[in-house]
Amino acid sequence: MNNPISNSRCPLTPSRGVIRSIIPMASDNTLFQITVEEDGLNNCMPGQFVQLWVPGVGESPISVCSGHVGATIELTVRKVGRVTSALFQMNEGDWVGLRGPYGNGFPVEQYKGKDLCLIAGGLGVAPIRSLWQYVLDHRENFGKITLIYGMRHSIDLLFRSEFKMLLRRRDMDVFIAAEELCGPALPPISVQLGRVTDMIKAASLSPCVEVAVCGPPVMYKYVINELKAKDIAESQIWLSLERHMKCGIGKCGHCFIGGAFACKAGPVFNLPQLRLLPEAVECA
Amino acid sequence: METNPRPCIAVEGLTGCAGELLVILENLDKLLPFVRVASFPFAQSQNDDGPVDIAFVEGSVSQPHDLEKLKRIRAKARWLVAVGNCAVWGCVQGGACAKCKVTEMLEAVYGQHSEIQALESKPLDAYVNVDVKLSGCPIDKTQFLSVTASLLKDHLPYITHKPVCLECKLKENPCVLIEKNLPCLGPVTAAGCGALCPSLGAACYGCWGPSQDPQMDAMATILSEKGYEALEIMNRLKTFGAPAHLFERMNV
Amino acid sequence: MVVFAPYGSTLKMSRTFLLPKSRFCEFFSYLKGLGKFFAPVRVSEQSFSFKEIENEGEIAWDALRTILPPKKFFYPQRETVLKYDGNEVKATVPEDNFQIIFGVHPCDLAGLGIMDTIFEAAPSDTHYTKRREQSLVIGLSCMPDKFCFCQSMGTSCPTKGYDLFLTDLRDAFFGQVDTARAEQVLAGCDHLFSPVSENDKDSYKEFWIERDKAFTNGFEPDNLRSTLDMEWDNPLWDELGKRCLSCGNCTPVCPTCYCFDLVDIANLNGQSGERQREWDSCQFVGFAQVAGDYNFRPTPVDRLKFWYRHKLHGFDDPYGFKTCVGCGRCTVSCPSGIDDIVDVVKRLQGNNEQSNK
Amino acid sequence: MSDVEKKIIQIPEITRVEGHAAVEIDIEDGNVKDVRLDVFEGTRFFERIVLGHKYDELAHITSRVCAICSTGHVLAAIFAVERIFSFTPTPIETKLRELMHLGMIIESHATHVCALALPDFLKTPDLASFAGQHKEKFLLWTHLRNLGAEIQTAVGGRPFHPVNLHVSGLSKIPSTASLEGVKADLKRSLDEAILLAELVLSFAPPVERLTEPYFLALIPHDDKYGYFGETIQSSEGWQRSCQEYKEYLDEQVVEYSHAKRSLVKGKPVMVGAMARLALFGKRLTREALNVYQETPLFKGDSNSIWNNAAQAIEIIQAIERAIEIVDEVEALKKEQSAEKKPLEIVAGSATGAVECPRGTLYHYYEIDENGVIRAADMITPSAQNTARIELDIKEVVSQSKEKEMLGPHLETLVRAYDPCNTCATHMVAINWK
Ligand SMILES: Cc1cc2nc3c(=O)[nH]c(=O)nc-3n(C[C@H](O)[C@H](O)[C@H](O)COP(=O)(O)OP(=O)(O)OC[C@H]3O[C@@H](n4cnc5c(N)ncnc54)[C@H](O)[C@@H]3O)c2cc1C
Ligand code: SF4
Ligand code: SF4
Ligand code: SF4
Repeated sequence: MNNPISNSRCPLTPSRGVIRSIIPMASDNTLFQITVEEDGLNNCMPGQFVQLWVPGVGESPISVCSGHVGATIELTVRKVGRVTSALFQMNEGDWVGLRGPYGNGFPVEQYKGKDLCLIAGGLGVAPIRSLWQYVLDHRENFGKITLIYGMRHSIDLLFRSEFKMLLRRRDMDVFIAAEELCGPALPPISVQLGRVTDMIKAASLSPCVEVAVCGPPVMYKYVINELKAKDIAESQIWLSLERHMKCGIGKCGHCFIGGAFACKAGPVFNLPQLRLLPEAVECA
Repeated sequence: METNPRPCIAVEGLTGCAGELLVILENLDKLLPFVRVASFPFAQSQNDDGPVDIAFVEGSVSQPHDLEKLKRIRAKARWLVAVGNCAVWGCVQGGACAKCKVTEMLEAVYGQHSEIQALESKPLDAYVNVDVKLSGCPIDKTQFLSVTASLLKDHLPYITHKPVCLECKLKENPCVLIEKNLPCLGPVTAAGCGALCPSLGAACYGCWGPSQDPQMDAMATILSEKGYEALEIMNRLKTFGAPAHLFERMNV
Repeated sequence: MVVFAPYGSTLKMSRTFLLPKSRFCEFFSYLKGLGKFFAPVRVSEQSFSFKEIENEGEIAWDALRTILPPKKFFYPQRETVLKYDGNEVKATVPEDNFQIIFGVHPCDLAGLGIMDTIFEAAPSDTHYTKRREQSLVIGLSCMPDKFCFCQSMGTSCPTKGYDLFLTDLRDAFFGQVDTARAEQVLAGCDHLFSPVSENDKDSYKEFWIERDKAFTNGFEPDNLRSTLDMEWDNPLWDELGKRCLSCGNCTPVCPTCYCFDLVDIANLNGQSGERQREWDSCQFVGFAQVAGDYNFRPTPVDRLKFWYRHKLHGFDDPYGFKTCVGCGRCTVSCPSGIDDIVDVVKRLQGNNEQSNK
Repeated sequence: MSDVEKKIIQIPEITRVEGHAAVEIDIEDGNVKDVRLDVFEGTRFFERIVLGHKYDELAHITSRVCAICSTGHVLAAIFAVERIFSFTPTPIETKLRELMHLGMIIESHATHVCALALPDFLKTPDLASFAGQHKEKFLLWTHLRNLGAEIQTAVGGRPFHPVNLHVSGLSKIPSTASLEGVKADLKRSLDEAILLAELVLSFAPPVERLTEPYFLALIPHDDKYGYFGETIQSSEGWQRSCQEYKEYLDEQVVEYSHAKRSLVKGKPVMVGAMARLALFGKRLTREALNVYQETPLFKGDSNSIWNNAAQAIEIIQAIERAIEIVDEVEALKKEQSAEKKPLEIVAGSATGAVECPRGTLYHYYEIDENGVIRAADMITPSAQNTARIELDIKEVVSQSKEKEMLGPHLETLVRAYDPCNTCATHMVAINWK
């Protein structure tokens, strides 16, 4: 009610969010649970992102990694630079600025009634998590679900306890792969040695599955090749793109690719859409 | 009133023109309410050598004495901030060292058996880990204050590495490289000064040091098409300490 | 302050009038009384700039392209978008300031139209629209020089972006009123105008026919998009990219380049500060760099190609138009001479005739 | 082992001076044997740095010798080059260069007098106590140095390392509005400058000087007090053109220091504000002269510590003269100016000299027919003063009873010379033929 941020009509002015809890995860990643004050932010859809503002430092686009709609959103953040480091210095109870939700998110309506394959590489697991949480909340609407998650070192596995639960579920297949096994083994999570692409090979995917992918840019080419080898149509392959983004509302131009703003028309595109955007992704 | 002790700063000079010390001294009235000046030999007699939160270091390492001092400062500072072109790039003395040997110059001045020692002038990061590099010759006061504001909060400061041309165009200056064929180095020089020289109708001579990923080869091509000779172009490009690796792509 | 009709409310039927040049002085003083008056003035041997003027003698009537286009009046080079102090965050609101932008040529009017589309798209940019709200844009006819190619881009006729357009008929200006706002403003100086005679109409038409013929620069626009797609790997790009300084001069000068950066500036007290936005350029190496040091456009070639495509292929989605209006600013502002759009397009089209510049 | 009592007084680093210097004094049996002013600022070889560069780069490069007197270095270099090219800038440009120089004098003197020298007398060893306990004096400094910075910014583009001064003139003549702004601030500051001078004069020197100094200064153009000239005047009565500086100044290298030092006919000399006042004090502007006439300096007391007061007086003069210059420039702007003669590059060599805050600065260059620098030499004021500082110290220590207690006073003494060690350590010997 008493929102100290006045004049919120300006789309570049954030609303406030209060950090409720800070949960360190593997290596430089931390989960922030933030209570939001603005209505729009309560309704984030899977794959959407927010602009998170640390006053005096700057803003960063961060995917909402929780699929449950509500007054608390979850963000997984990796410490890489100015804004993210400053965020890591904050405490529970501190406030940050939030704008959003932005982006189209995954086309969940279109996924309804279909098999789904979710593929995450590294920190790409954040938006994918919002998708699996959403899908599991509405489990009856979807067919077979396969979740593939790959990382460089097994020690970087994020959402460990959640994966423990997921692995136990009978209504989905979960593959976790690391290129290198290191750090303490964590039974009962079985991390296999290999790449995301190896897991795709191993998974049984029907050609009519809808695939949602998020990971580092270099990963996409290989994943696409592997999926196409399984006769999955390009229109069923959905990629979430990471781009430099300043505004999130299709004005600052940083995320512009080909003929579209990744923040508005994307960040989720399927392959035929991407083919119209030269240099969007190296897709063989 | 005060709960936390104020952050401590040190302001130290190695070999340079004292320009940054002067800029900092002249802006000290703005800083004093927020910091304790533990050490600033240029400006005060009572200096302590204890640990500091931020050490601003001016000048390049040009003699063993500088190096010892730098190592001492590194050991006591949480944030080591290289201020000024000398500390960040090596400035004119660094540019000169690229051309001739220090030992020869030394001998020429002080004779063969002099006790005086000199090192090839190098920026701080040739010897120690530098946390923040704020270039400028001298540093810009607004940039300095905003960098300090960030550091006082323990935030990594924002320092632009875009070229001077951006600031120049934002000021809507006629381009002196195009209109007067002056050897303007704005395209390869880091912004921060507010495009001072072109705003006065003069060529940027690169005092801020190189911008991020400067296109030295294209710059040289364009200047040579304007009639500047290769040697002169290289002299100009290297005057303010642009390091050799930036010229690797060049076929001049 | 007078309350003006909302901007953008175009008249159902445009109205015309004649302003004798002998009365321009009065016209100027009348407008100057309403707010700040900006017009092109000469700033160097070759360059002009829109600047606030005090008397009409300062207007550079021969100005074709100013260094920066008039977008700067609605979307300034650098502006504070919000301020914070402790717990409070406040969006800044542009000052109330009525401004008259005089002497905007058709290419720039088209450019403003494109900026409108971008900044007014939901969620609309309140800073931009507020300034647009407070302005009166007066267009002015021109004769092309060897760099103008608006004809090829389909922007040579003024269609939108102005409130009032003046065609220079030697002894008088032929005025066309397009918006309710202009109508309202002009009501106060109606006595300076005379009705348009048949003769005037003839001269008006003659002028525009003459102007159409005056273009010496341009290319065949029909296959522009397909040419670009087809020639995406043409070696010409490497040739140009090698000369590119990545200085970014081509973007601030472009009437349709809208990219910006947002930067926080903290105060020493650790409590307060502000957030500024500043024009940015896609030609800078960090523009498309993301975490992990992955850069989508690491080389000048990548960035130059990207820029050309955006200008000439334009928005596929969501707007579907090209974003070059043919003003020639980039051509004259590129220190390296690689932004000669006409020349590049012709070469891509396989037309290797020597350029006349 | 000898039974002579040996002692060394060391001041490992003199604080509050520009650059880095130390003093070491050997005392044997109560007698001062040796005094060494060791400048351990790193060497920067400016005479080598400029070689191979074009004449138009000189201003940018030489300004980096020293921030505080960058304008002086720039002007000395420009004067030398313009002499080689037989070029004269327009009268407006000449005036603006002088205005710029006065800006430097104000900024440099204010910073030296207030921030570096005064704390000794106010007994404030750190900045916080200076700013806290003597707020009005601290403000005096900030106001005056801001004024100097404002002038240099208006004319030169920034407070130091000017970007608007070039061989052949200025790239942009400052607007009337900015000059009038400067003038208004100058007028506002005159009283403060007088206040500062009176303040400095109220502190008695803590040490005494014994032998009379040997002063050198440029004879200013016209018959005004000023900083530009061609001919050197000595307190011994002789005059020489600055082109012949090598004949009267004898530069020496000493083993223990990075700075070279100059002697005149084997004698230490003193240059700077005190020298200028001693030789040309009668030419001061009105208010400055008023203050000067009431000082011990005027009566012939040549204690080096009074150099602080001399600088304060020069601030008053600079303010008064700067006001005049603004008016003169504005008057000249109204005149129809003649077409500027283009610069013609010719080979040759020449010396340019200016009076910097700390004394006479010489720049010598040889330029080839392409405008490339082939040889260079710089003689800085601090190099000229060093021998005199050592002599002063020797005298003071010899005379003193409690030698060990002298440390702080010696620092005060050295500081009064305002030695600029960044300047002093640029040197490279060039073998003349
Ligand atoms: C749609 C989207 C969703 C994202 N989701 C997440 C997430 O859930 N968790 C997470 O940790 N990270 C996420 N990122 C990446 C995150 O935005 C960047 O790591 C972050 O902006 C870096 O900011 P910084 O200030 O800490 O780094 P900086 O110090 O600014 O720079 C470090 C690196 O990050 C790049 N970078 C800086 N700003 C941006 C920006 N605005 N957009 C993209 N890259 C930038 C720089 O080019 C540089 O390479 C996402 C990015 C996008 C585009
Ligand atoms: S004048 Fe220099 S800095 Fe300005 S645009 Fe031209 S090249 Fe760039
Ligand atoms: S324009 Fe260039 S030379 Fe001039 S101040 Fe700026 S960076 Fe230095
Ligand atoms: S791309 Fe060039 S010619 Fe086209 S509108 Fe922009 S500046 Fe003008």
